[in-house]
Amino acid sequence: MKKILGILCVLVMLSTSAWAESKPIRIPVAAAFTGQLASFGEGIQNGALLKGEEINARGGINGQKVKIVLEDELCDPKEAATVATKLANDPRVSVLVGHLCSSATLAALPIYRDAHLPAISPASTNVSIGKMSPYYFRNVYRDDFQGLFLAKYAHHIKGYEKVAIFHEVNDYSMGLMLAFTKQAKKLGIRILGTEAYTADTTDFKPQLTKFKMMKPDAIFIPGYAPQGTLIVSQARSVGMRNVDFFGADGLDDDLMLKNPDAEGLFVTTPFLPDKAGPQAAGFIKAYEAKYGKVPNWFAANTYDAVGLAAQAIGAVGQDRVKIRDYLASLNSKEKAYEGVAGKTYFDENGDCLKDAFVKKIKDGKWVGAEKQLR
Amino acid sequence: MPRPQEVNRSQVLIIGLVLLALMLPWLPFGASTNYILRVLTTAVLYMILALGLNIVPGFTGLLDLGYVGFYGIGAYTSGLLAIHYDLSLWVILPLAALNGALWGILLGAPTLRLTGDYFAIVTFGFSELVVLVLRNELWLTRGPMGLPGISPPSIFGHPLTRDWEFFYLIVFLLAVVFVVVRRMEDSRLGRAWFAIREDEIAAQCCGVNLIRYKVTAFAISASIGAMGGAFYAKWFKFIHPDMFKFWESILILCLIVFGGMGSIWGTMLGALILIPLTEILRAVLPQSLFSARYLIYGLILVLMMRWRPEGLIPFESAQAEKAKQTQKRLTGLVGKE
Amino acid sequence: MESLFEQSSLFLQQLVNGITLGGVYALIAVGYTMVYGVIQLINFAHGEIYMLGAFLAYTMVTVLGLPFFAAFALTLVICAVFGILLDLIAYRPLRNAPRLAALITAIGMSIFLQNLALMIWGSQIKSYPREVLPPVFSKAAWTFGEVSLSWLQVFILSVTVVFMILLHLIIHKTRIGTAMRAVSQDKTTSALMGIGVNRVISFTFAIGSAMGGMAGILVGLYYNAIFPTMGYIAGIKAFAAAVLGGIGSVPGAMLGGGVLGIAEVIGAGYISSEYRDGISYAVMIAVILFKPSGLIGRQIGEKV
Amino acid sequence: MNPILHVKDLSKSFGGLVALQSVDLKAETAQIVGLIGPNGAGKTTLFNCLTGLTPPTQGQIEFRGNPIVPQFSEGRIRLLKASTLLFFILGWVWVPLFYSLFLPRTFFKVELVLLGIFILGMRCLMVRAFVEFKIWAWSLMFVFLLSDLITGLWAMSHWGTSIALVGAGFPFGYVALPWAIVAVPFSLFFMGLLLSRRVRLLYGFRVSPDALCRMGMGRTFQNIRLFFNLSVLDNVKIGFHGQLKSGFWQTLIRGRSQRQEEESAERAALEALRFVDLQHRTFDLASSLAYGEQRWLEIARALVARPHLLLLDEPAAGMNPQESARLMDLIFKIRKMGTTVLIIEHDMKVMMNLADNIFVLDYGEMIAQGSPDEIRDNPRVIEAYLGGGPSTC
Repeated sequence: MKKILGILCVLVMLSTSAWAESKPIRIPVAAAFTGQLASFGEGIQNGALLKGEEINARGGINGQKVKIVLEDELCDPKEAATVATKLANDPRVSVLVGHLCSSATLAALPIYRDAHLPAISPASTNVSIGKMSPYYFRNVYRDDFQGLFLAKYAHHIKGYEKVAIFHEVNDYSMGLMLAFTKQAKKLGIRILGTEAYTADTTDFKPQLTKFKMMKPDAIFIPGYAPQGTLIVSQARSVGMRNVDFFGADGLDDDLMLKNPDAEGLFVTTPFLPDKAGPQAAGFIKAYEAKYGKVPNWFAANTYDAVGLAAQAIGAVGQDRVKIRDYLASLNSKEKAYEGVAGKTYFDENGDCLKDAFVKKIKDGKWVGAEKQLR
Repeated sequence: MPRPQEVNRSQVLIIGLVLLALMLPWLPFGASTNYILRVLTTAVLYMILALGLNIVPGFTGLLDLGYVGFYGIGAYTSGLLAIHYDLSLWVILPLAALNGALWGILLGAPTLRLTGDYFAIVTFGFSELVVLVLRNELWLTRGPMGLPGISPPSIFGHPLTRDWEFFYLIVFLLAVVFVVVRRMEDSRLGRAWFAIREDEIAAQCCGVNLIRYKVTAFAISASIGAMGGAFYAKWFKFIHPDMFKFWESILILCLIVFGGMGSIWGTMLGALILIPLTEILRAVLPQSLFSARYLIYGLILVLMMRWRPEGLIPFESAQAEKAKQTQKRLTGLVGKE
Repeated sequence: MESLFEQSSLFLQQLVNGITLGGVYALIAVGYTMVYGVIQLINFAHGEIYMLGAFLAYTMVTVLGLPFFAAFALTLVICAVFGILLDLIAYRPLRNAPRLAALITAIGMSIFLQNLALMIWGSQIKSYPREVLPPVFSKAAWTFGEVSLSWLQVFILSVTVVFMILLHLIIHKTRIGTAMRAVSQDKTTSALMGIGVNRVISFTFAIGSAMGGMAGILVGLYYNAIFPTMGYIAGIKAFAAAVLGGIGSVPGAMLGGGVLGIAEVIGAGYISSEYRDGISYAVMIAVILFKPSGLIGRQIGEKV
Repeated sequence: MNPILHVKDLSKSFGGLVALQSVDLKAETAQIVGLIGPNGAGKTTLFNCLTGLTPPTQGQIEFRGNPIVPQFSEGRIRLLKASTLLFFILGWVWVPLFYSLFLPRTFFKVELVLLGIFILGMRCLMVRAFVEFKIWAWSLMFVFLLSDLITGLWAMSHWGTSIALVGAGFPFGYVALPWAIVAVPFSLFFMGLLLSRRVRLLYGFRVSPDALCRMGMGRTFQNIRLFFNLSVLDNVKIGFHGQLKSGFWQTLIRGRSQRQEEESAERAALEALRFVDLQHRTFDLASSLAYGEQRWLEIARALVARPHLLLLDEPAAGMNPQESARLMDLIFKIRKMGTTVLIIEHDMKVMMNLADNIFVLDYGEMIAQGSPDEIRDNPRVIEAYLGGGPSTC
């Protein structure tokens, strides 16, 4: 009996001492790094690692090094919840950057709330997230804003009168679709039809054929790039030559560039390299030097989110509740965090107000649209 | 008075396991206790699900690929009841089980006269249709937006939030399901199922009404699955149609094939080994391989069928063990007389 | 009546799309139906062979730089070999085991292959580079008002029809075809009559898998998308097509594929695109419940 | 005295192959009846017809005075079905149609009326299938019942009870609450009616094997069909299944009656095992038994429910002479208990000593019948057995 007790004591000491000794500050980044949305995850990963390196190069946070820990949740709500539990119960973690998909975010949310762990999402745009937990923040705009913005852009700049919507059956896509439809009706754009597809389909021709007969000015695709590129090609192959396509930030992916049919497609994005402020120039340069490509908005937003987390830790130390209060206190333009993708400050729900930009594909490259909506 | 050696082994095992489970939250795992508890809660949940599924392919010998449909129905029943009516878990559980059983009967009554493969395919189609409905009927399920904000269960007005509380709750549920399944197995009902599994024609000629007992098995299995789903919704506080995809059915099937189809201890052992295995894989495998972890489950199914189709604890040995217990009991009776 | 004209041309276009889709389903369904006919096994892994076919051709075209039609032919051969291996490794040892065991093995094999492809090729959607394809594919072969039929569609349909006829001839006119029909009636008796049952089964798997692989390439071309999970849904739908036509019958697979393809496209176009996959499942369930022998299949009685 | 089993003019053909042709057979209580004939004579087919596994093409079987094959001629059954159809049409079509006449005319939109008529037509068409127990008809029936209820309730909530009561459903739901009130109990009643054996027979359903078993018919199989992965005791207990009553809830609660039932099953099983002298293997798995023992086990399983009629399909196959002798003893003992035994056997010696009455089948025809001595001297039997096969055709 004594022996067992002894072993247990040793175990306890070992386990507690192991935590205590760990020196670097851990900032976990939870998103999908593998799976269908891996190309989004890549931006997130790159942005986070770059910021981590930069912080460490400047001597860390108050002298302590930062360690970026990547947690893969495959955009699967169940995986997200397991990862969230792991993080919530890790005393070394005081703030995290995470979750890409809104469904993953919604699954993880209650766990962070119960563990009083503040989280900053660089990419979850679903409307309903904000109100659900005081511990959740995001430095990206919401779907309703984006949908509204797109409708205005389509009306005022592009002058579309008839638009068809082709959305995926998921939270992101449908949130956008609803917001867009609402605003479009106000502006007098005719929504000719709304069709849906699921993520595992590759045949979009029946719906596109239907659209073709309606003769829309443009088709709005509030989905992700893997399907977006297929939709565009198939639309061309069913004979839609003179129809424009536009989407939201889900289509903002280099995958679209490989598709010659996508020429002229425009999307909204929270970050535009050529329109970004002076502080972004260094980031873009460093990013290009390190990864050999232009950063996308996932990279920029994650870069900012990690920076924000680091700033919070630097200001109030590694205390979850204090960090949360600190983040919540950034509630006006004056107190905002100056990031590469603009100023970040939160409203009472932890949502942020940010500008959106429009970029389009020109000669196989993303470029900022000539006319932006102000 | 039972003498000490008459206490049978499985009773000792059960008592030991219950004690172990009760002690578990208080063992010194340091900061990772909650994580371990959460993984174990998942494992116990899958033990319940595996026990439920086991009734159909294990006891009755019909391959049911649509189990996750009932799991999803249970979860959404629970989630919707919790959100719209704010009912207590103790009201929700039986209602979810009832709803599961209802759908089980609706699906089972026309389909259970099909032969094995066709039955498997129809159940598969059913589970996919359930996911489609959950995904597209926005007015009811909010579709792909999922159902967030499900209130946690409470006991005597005390809401459960900590991981050990959920762990105790699920262990309690497992105990209930275990007792139910054990009683089913060791009764007229269970024997009729076994007879159908072994030989339908002979069973018929022994007076077993095939359809009735198959439907009963299906309904009970479905209601256990739905109950698991009900707990799941209350525990996760968020449910999403993607959580109830076909993979889950395969995973649960894999558990019972691995553990031993038809043996209660086997199915529980299968869940207890394979579910934590996922977490171990997460730690061991590199990121790029982790998303392909189902490869291992596929391999388990193939290899088990090839080399040990009866699983870790085979049905026969479970039956032989049961016969031995009966022998002990009967000779004990004879001795007393 | 311009709107009526538009409506009818829309319908015609959908019909063309549906028939092309149906042709592909028919090609996959043949694999299911032949294997089921011979060893009464739902070969769940068949959808995965279809996926592998698409990926193999993709790899050959992009990595090895083979010309398209060479890759096409080579893929058929590799898929056929793969089908034989699949039978040899997974199913043959279980020939006398309960049917449940073989079915579970098939499911396990399907999951294994799918995840293997995920490991090798990753989960991103791939597409055939345009440069390597014959440029004529993207041109319209026939245009009538708004309705158009591309050369690719013509290619898919003609390949389907040619191979179906070929298959029908193999089954009904050759020695091995006769042997296949004999084995599907009664394995033991056929063995006693001097038919090499295992050889016949291997042949069946080879043909079915080659067809599956070919369907994979065609679909990859048609939709410009190849990804590891493509075999799952397509496999199930093709199985539904096989059941609809009457499992065990090759013309049945053709008919079933066509009907299902049209039903799906029309359903997606006119009823609800959200429930598109549901249409196939519902058709499948309904057929199994109410007419298990399918449209032109024979009734399979249970032996007492 | 009524015969316990009376087969009249029974025929069975599989496609073109005639397996049984106008077979007549009678067995009295506590009689041992033998059934002999060369291979392929249709003996096992007859057994399958008797136990309800294969439906006969024609003819009647009466077991303990109850007909177990649809008892009327084709014409009578057709008449019955037609009258049911009429009844159904009245219920399924006339009532909703009648109520829909009260509707405000503005409700009648062409498509909706067409839809309504189409659905009503389907209802008419499915009646026959329903009576014939087709699955699709039953599923549709369920859907209709549900839709009747829902549309009725919907109409009530939408237009208020009074309008709904005069049948406001037609254009939208084509039926309304009053119809639901009539239809549901009526349909439930009819469904219940169809579940009773007599009514089912009336409508041309055969009695299922399990029901026959519960009526007191036990059988063994030519190729042994045991529950191999279960213990010997459980095998026999399953044979006692029809004698027990406890269902799901009783099993769950494990009340006294359930425990008593289990004990009675155990007692009966042990007794049956003792009867066939297998008590030393009670707790072994059936798969571990030797071939001969498996035959004994099958007999025990059939006997445990104390059947009125026991069908033994070649029980002595694979038994050595000592065992055959024991089998004969056993069968005499069974007869003494008042059970009728119908036995198929190849071993003529066994049969001659055993049977009170022998029937001889050849190519599906009953060629002879009588006491063992009569059969021994019957020239047709000798020809069938010795002259052999096809030449007699």
